[in-house]
Amino acid sequence: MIIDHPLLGPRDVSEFVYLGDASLINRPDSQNENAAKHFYEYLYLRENPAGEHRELWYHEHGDRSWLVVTRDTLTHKITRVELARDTALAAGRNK
Amino acid sequence: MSQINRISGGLIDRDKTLNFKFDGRVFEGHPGDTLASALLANGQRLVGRSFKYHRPRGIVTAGSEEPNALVQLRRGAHQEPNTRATETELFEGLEATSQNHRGSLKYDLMAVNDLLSPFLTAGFYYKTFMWPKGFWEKVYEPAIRASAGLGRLSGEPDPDTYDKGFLHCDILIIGGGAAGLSAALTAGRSGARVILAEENFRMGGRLIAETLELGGMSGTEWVTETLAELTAMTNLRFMPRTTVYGAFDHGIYGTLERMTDHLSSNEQKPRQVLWRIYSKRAILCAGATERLIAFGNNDRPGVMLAGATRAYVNRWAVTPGQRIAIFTNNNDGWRTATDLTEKGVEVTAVVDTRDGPARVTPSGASVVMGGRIIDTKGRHGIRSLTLSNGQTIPADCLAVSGGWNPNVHLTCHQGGRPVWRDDIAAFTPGDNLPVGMTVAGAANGSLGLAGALAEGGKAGNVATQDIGYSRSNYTAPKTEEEAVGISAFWYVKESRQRSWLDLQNDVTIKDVQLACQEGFSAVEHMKRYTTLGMATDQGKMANVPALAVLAECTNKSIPDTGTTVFRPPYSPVSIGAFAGRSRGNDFRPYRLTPSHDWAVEQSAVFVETGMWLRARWFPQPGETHWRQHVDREVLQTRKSVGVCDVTTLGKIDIQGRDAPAFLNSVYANAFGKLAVGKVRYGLMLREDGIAMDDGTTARLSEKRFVMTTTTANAVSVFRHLEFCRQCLWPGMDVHVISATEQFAQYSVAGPNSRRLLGRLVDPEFDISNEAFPFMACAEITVCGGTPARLFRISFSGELAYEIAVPTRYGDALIRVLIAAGEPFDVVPYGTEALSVMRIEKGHPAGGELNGQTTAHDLGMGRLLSKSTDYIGNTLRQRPGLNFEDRPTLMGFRPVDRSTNLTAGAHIIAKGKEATMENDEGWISSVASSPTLKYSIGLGFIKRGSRRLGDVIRVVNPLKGEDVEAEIVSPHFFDPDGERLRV
Amino acid sequence: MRNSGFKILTEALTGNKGWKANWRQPTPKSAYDVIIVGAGGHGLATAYYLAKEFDITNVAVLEKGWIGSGNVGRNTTIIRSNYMLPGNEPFYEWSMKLWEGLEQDLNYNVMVSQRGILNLFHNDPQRDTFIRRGNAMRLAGADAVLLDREDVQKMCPFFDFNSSRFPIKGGLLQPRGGTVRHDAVAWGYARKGDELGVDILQNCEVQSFMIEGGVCKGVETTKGSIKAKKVAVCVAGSSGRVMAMAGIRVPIESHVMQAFVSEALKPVIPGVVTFGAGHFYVSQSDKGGLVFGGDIDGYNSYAQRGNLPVVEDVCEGGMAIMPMIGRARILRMWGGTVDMSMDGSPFIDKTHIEGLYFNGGWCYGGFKATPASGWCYAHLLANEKPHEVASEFRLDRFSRGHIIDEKGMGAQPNLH
Amino acid sequence: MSDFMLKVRSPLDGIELTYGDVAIREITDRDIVSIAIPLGGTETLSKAVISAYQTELPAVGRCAKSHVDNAHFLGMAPDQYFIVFDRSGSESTDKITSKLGKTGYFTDQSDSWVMMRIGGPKSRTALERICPIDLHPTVFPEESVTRTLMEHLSTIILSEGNDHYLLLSARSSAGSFLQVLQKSVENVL
Repeated sequence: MIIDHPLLGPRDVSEFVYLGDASLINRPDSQNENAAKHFYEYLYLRENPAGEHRELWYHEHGDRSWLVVTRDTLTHKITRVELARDTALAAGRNK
Repeated sequence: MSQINRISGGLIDRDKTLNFKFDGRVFEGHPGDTLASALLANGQRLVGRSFKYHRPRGIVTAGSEEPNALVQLRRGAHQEPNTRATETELFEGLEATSQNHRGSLKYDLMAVNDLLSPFLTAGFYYKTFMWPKGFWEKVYEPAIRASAGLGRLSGEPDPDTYDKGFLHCDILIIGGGAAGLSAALTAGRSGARVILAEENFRMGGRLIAETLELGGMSGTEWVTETLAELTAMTNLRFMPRTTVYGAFDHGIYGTLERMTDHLSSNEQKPRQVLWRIYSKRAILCAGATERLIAFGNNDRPGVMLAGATRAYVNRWAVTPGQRIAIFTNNNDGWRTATDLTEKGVEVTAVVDTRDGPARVTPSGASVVMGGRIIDTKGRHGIRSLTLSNGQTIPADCLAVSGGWNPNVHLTCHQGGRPVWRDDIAAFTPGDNLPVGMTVAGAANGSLGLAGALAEGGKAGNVATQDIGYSRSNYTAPKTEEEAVGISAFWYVKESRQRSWLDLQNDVTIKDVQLACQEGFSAVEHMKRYTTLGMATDQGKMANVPALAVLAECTNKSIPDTGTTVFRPPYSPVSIGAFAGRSRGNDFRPYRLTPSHDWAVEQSAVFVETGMWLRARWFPQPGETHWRQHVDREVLQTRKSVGVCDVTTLGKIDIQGRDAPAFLNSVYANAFGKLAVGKVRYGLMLREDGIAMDDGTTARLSEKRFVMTTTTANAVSVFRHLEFCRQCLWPGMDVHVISATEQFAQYSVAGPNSRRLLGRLVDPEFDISNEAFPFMACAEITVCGGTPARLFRISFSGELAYEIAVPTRYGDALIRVLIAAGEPFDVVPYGTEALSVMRIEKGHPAGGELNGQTTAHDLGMGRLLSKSTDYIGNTLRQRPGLNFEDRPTLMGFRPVDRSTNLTAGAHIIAKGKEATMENDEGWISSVASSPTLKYSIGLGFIKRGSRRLGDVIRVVNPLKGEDVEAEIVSPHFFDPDGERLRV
Repeated sequence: MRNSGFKILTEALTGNKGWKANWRQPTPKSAYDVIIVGAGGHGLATAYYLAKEFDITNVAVLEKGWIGSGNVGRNTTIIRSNYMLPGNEPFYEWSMKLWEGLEQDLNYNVMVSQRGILNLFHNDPQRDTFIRRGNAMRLAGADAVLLDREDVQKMCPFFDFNSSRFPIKGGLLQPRGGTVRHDAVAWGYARKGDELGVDILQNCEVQSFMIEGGVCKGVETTKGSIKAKKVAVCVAGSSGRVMAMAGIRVPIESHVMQAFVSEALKPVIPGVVTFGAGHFYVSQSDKGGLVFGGDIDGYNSYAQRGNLPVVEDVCEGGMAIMPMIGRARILRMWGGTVDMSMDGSPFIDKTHIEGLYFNGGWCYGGFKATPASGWCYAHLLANEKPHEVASEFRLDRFSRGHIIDEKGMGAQPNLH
Repeated sequence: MSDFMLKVRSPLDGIELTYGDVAIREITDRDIVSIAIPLGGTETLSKAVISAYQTELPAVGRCAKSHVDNAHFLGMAPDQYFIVFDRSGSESTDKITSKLGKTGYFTDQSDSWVMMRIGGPKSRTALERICPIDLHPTVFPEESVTRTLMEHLSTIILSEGNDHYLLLSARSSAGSFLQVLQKSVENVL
């Protein structure tokens, strides 16, 4: 596979390390009264679609960026690649 | 007589003669020959034995689809099993032997299997060999295994080397035949970066195997002219002897280039190179593969594909026989007759399954329209054929044309399913092709030359325009088009003899019918039950006829019965090529510590820890056992001072305004208030609450920390920190960068460590106990101004320091430390002594931080930060991680001090049976403590902390050990840490 | 129809005309006591044990394609019970015991071949972990032997003992481990289940579950609606997709696992061998092919195909320990979808929907579990409570914190 | 004053090798400092760089050159640069601090890497065997820089133009990296 890095262009998948479902960005608030449930769902009940999947990849042998890659798990077609930091900021995770 | 079947013409170099050996006999051939063409030239028809029945077999094809002519190539450690004679380029001194026989090739003792064939039907083994129980493994299976397999591995390491590489192009053209060359012309003329890969050693495909004319030239002339233009292009890379074996995601093609396989000696150069080709577009011009018609005893040596016959005659100037008959269901058979006649080879008969008039009548030949061959005669090679009308035809070679299968293999590698075309009775590429791929020529079902030339040229133009190049001029040369005119005909029903579908695996029509009868009527069931298509040729010839037989059994059409999809590789690829250089010592890189050269000088013994090589111990003259090295290193360190290279620990430079907050969140214990100039132990959890890693983190300034990690987790912790920084808390001003390699770091431990360091540290820095107490850190200079970092931390339990200098001084520093330590009898110590001392101190390491233990399990519950949120804080509180019975870390020592504990042993209560129900824990690390003079262990035991002083059994059924041991504090040595603070 | 040597003999002499279809091709009934979704090894085994051990024969096994078309049809055929944790080891050891009697039980030779499985170790910490594991096996009644370097050298002289980057220090051997002819397992269970009255419905894809008031009452299929008192899902590889139809999220990711087979070679490898410093395991089939694999590709995928980095990594591992295979060629590579659970261990459990049961999450180790998984699932379906050796395979274990994590990798499926 | 002196050693002791027209040479006289941009501090840093080095900070994947200390700024990541410059007497980070003040977080990386230069007509052909990056001049022109994976080693590659490349690989595995390079050249000669 090739991941089209938003800053570096197309790069072989062997430069990357996979983590999984991009919703791992959305770490729950531990102060919430249902924190235990939220953390359980956050960590264990991940998206696993047969189709478009937003997922986290780390460019370990590249620029060390975490990326959010939108990839179809049936065809492996990649339609979008973003810097995870931007995604996280857009999701309001600025502290 | 030599080369009795050699005829005129051909693309061989008759000026040079090459000697080669087959089964010990010496033969001659010429450059340009394959092993197969040279064997045929010498009249050698019998070349191998089939897999199951050990039937005599000859050469059937002229390409990579060959099912029969598999030989053991070369000798000794270079021997290469299952090598296709049809693909093997002849070289001087080539040695080949035939495979799969006991006794000689001609008189194979295993041929008895053929007589037993009524019992050895498809799937017979599932129905028997079950009685008496236990006989399968002791009697039947070993017997079956003994006869398994075709070729033989040498059993020695492969002496050749392999390499890999990466190529990038706009357009990859797969196949250098008529379509591929035409595509290369248009693609190349546009200026795009083009790669043309051809499996054969000679470009041209069928053009150099046929006598077709194009543009007023012979095929060979046109190929030569075209190559002249193409080779002049700097934007085009030619790759003959190169098989594109797989289509992978996003335009990546797996490709094998055979670099030196065709040479007598490779002169130390890689034998093969495995390329990963990154392409924007690919044009598949892989041609087509001919198939047989099944009839009685159609597997005898001498039965050959008609197209292969022509290739041998035209390209290699070899006739496969002196009297050749032809069996066809399409016009190709007739072309064979014409070519043979033109070369003066006797054609004894043309048998066409179609009705209608004969197309030509070669002189002396019988022509039978609507004819059927029902049997062949000749044990080691055919002598005659029998027709359904009773006629017997003499022939020592039978050229069979059952139609052509487009080579759609690569179109299937990403889920594409071929579609059936009745007009050519074959599967052609479906939709769902690999992204960026188009197919042209015979591979696309355009079996004629004109179609191939036109489609190839067009495909090149379309692809270049697609990616932004301009169209180039191209007019396909004129050629005489001839329709295939196939009338599907799969097998001769009238045959009473066994009719082969899969020649290598010995699958016959009856096997397929029996599979169907037994309910294995799904294509995949049939294939798996009969093993059809699973031989080294992957059913390139057999799959479609078998599908036709199955369709008949199930009363369905071929497309309704199923299709046949292909998986990589297109043709088999050596495992060595996939491994490339990564074998032996080059399997993975070595990481060497800064003191490595020095340690080698000291005759240190090394140990692999991840990629690192670390000194394990430093033997001294007179010592005969490793325990002596380790005991000495430990005792001397505890007595005076020892030095150990600890560079391999991960070091991460952490800077930023929010660095304290960041550390507070990634560590389970509090870090926010760590003072500048201080170090603290840190425990990091995973989000699931399990301990992830530990280490110390020092605060060098307000905004700067340096974290250490374990050697094993340096990379994963760094990745985790980047995740936290970029994904979880992107609003924090914090940066991390690895500094593992930047510093050479040595532990200096023992009562004299301060005195030793005092000889190095520049005088303006006060390292007295008062000025530089336990857990202090500072940036200092040593040896007259060399910058260094000093940490007063201890893994050994002694007064100890870690000193770090930029790695360029690392080699010098170890030498200086040893020199400066001379008055104190300083000892270098290795990882083993390090481990003994940490176990004596009860510090957890890999055996304890194994990804399954919590802070509580490790006895560090009290360390956990109470006020803040940190990774793992929520889920660590789950009941399953906190129930009373969870094993916790304790120390163990044998009641009988002369006995030893074993890491990995389990803990059972006294008087209880050693079963899993009674299992109370395990020993995770052990050491023979030279300090305490007995064996000690760390381990996990249920309700550990409340069982201090209890005696339990440490059992090790693997070694038959059962030792009584006392549960003690894990801090065996200096439990109050007095030695640390002096 | 009993298989026997005599039967083969008489059939051979009469043109093999008397062999019958191994299973019927029934039309679906309108209702069954139990519907099993998925006719793979586990599903067919479940049906067989339901009928044989629990006298529940009004059973249908629904398969969207042909039986055995899932992971039982594409795996590296290894059986072993070399686990460490109490939640796992007794289960896998029991599975091993069932394998050992399976041929006689099914009257079908699935070629259980206990030639041993050898896990190599290359350093002391690895050895200690293997000792812990080997002892856990022995405590659970399984067999395990610790080999030193010399023992390994005797057994596999062709390993690279001299120039290897990570020298072989020894190995943990389970002599009873080995291989089984994988397709035959599906066929053997199907044949015998069919004989006991189980309906095997091929080309019958489940399209939805009939769930009314929190109770599952049957399934809608491409062959119409079929009612059932109990619906048992057993579709490893598609678990997420199928359970989503019931509105249930399972703690599973779908990953691609590749495997490889070489051209047929004369026998060289004694049993199953695994490399301890990389990703490679290998055995040799009865036909002579080296059957090998390594790690999963590592990203979510249902595409049933893998990519080159893993192919190369696996072959590097192979060449690292046995450089004699350099000139052997890979004949075929394929990728299957595997259920990777969050701790590397499976599930056999009820769901919160009454009448709906779940079996899945086998990661890449489902094949060896086939007999015990079938038995334990049948036990759960018949008795409404888990079998004692499968009592930890609960869907709620993550929320409770009762993780069964053999490798200590945590909630990261691609690392198990 | 200490009785001991610490001598400097470069990772490969300054090795120089020539194979036909391909040359491999270790560079030992350059320092490397990582510059991380404080959150929100891009502009401040950028200005400081312009004033001290008379050059603009490059984009990720590009290199910007300055005549001051013969410095090369390498765009390594969205918030990180490497500055590679001629070694002088002073400590590398002190040197950068003296130029840029506290406008960035500086980390000395001089000893973290082995720095190699490979040059000559066949150097790209040799790198084809190990480097997955397309090094064709139209794709990876002079002053392109990136990190990638070569034979299991994370390696930074900078195009110096005209079939010359600068390679940075981890110092601890410098010996293995040298072998990788040598083998690549030998295999294509």
